[in-house]
Amino acid sequence: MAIKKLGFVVRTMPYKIEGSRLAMTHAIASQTVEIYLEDGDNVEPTVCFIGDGVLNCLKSQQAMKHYGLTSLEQHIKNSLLLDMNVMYCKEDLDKFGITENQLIMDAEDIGGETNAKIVPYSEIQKVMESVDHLLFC
Amino acid sequence: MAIKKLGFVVRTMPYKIEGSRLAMTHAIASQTVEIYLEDGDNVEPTVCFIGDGVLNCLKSQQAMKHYGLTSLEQHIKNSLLLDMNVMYCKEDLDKFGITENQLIMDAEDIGGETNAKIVPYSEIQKVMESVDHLLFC
Amino acid sequence: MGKLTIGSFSSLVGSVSLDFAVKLAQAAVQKGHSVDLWVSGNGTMLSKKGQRAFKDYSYLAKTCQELFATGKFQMTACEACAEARGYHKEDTMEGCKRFSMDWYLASCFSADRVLHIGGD
Amino acid sequence: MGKLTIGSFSSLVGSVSLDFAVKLAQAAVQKGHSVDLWVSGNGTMLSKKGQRAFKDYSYLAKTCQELFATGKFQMTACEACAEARGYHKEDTMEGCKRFSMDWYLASCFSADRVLHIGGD
Amino acid sequence: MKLGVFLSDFKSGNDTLDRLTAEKLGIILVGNGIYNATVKENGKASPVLDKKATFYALTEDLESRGFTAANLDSRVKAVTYGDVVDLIFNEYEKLIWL
Amino acid sequence: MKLGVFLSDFKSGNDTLDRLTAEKLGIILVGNGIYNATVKENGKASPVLDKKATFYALTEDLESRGFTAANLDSRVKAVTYGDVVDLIFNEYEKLIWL
Repeated sequence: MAIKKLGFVVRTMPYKIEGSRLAMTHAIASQTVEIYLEDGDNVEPTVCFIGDGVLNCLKSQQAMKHYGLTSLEQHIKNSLLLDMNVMYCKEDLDKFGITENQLIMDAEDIGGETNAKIVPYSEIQKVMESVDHLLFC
Repeated sequence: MAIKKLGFVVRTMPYKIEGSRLAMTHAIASQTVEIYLEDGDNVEPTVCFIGDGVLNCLKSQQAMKHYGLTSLEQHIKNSLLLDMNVMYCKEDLDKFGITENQLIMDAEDIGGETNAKIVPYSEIQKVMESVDHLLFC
Repeated sequence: MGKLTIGSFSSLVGSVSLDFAVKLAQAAVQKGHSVDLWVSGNGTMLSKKGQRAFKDYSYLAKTCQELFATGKFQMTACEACAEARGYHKEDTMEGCKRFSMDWYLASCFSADRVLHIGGD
Repeated sequence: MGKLTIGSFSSLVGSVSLDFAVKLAQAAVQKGHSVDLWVSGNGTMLSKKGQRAFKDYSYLAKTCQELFATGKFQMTACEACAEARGYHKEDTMEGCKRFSMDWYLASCFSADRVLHIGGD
Repeated sequence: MKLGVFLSDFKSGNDTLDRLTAEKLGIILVGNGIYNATVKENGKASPVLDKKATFYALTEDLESRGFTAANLDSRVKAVTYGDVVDLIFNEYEKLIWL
Repeated sequence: MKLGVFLSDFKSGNDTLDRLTAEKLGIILVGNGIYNATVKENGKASPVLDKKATFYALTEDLESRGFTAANLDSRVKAVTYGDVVDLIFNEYEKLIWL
């Protein structure tokens, strides 16, 4: 019986490359990983957005309307619906002047009960120290 | 009868993305473009290296030895063998402290007679003004 | 009405640059212009037939088919780039051509405007 | 001896990051370690069978085949990523598996070290 | 020359842009380039906008990233794909993608 | 933590690197990351090398780009793929690719 913690750290902007999208889809895939593992074993993902990566976390992304593409907004909401631990770096939001009301903070509209957290970088550093493996995207 | 001038401007570093490699292979493809054109019509490529792109122009690239991959050095030599106009931006070489003896200046070892030219940016600006189409890579 | 040649080296999915190229081609054709689209490097992935539509990936094959039907749009993939990636002639999307890189230069020759998307 | 899991989202040719992943896997296997390589996103192109060797493009298929033969190396491609790009099951390189993304997380679970190459 | 520059990135490409000169210069912000017109770093607008040029931003790419024309820096005009086609054929002769 | 960072780029990725802290930090320059150890801009070595860390550069990537170990900044040690495997398993516990 073991839980392995995986820390996804998103530092790239959305859409231009697939990094942030694949980070979310891989993190969400943790829901079904048990089929490959022994009873009681599991993985626990945390997703942190730092640097330019915080630009993934803005509300009202209309990528589906314009490009037929699931938005990063939808991915973040899906991960909140699954009660995943999602963190945004406060210093980077401040640097860009992005305020909480511009951000995807919850997934209430799809029935989610978990909120995203705005945390200082020091908290993200702690996540990096506590996880078993780091996956920077 | 017309000659159309194409200006390839390479600003990206070698190997990580294919930009500079494809610039060279497309420029070299001008050798066979006549099969698609009317008699007397042709294209004339010039290749300019600016910014980080000048890092493509260093001698002794051993990409074939290590990765089985034609080096950018070989591509530049091939283009000189075909008497193509190849220019390196002096200011950018100076910025990186790269001197002429570190650079691919000729293709004598494969029988080439044309040399690459180190020119101030103002000359490259003139090329950009004189060509019909610009292809930044 | 003019001729626009777009050259793209970008990857099929992930890089929205290729989506840009296809949407720009569509807008130009709608205004009566003709468009040549050259896909080279990882961009040759656009020419692969049998792409499945997922909401999580760009799906440009349908738009390309509609554009072919207008008669104002050509798409050509770099033959060597495709072969290197394991796409052979029979893997090519219907309507799309395959030629060597000189085709692109010839298209530039007769184009009124060239937009070359060089990055990844 | 340990287990290294490498995850790659990078493109087949053009980005030498995927060459890095394969050469690192080779060096690790030579030292007696075992390696899982997960190719996702554009990296799934590595798993395409029938890639032709050109001197102008990375040709990693041969090294992968040699690595499979050691019994210390697994390569798995993301199924959805491959389908989106028009690679179906029958297009997969011999020895390479296809699974959904949870396979990669399970491989990370049992890995001593994970190197995740996230960029393009 | 009449030069239309497509800027598709944020933060990178600026060194190339800095040096470009043209009698008539248009900068069309597309893809992640739209952040140059919508986001300030440490309260400062992107240095790209200080360039002497006419600025446009692609509406579809603005909206995909969570912005609208209302978020644009006042120096930048929102355009559609159709508008971009007209800019290409009517306003500029040479095009660059950065 | 004992953290091994693969830096695969030149100029980009530095903002992330700046903030990383670890009791034991190794920075392995690979791909275009090797320019951080071989090229000076305006006479100044890459700021990456000021980080408190142990630095390595991959010989194969150095040589592919026209350099040898002799061109390396004195703070950086040339390593092979085999050496990198040993660093991964023996020196560092967590790995990051930038």
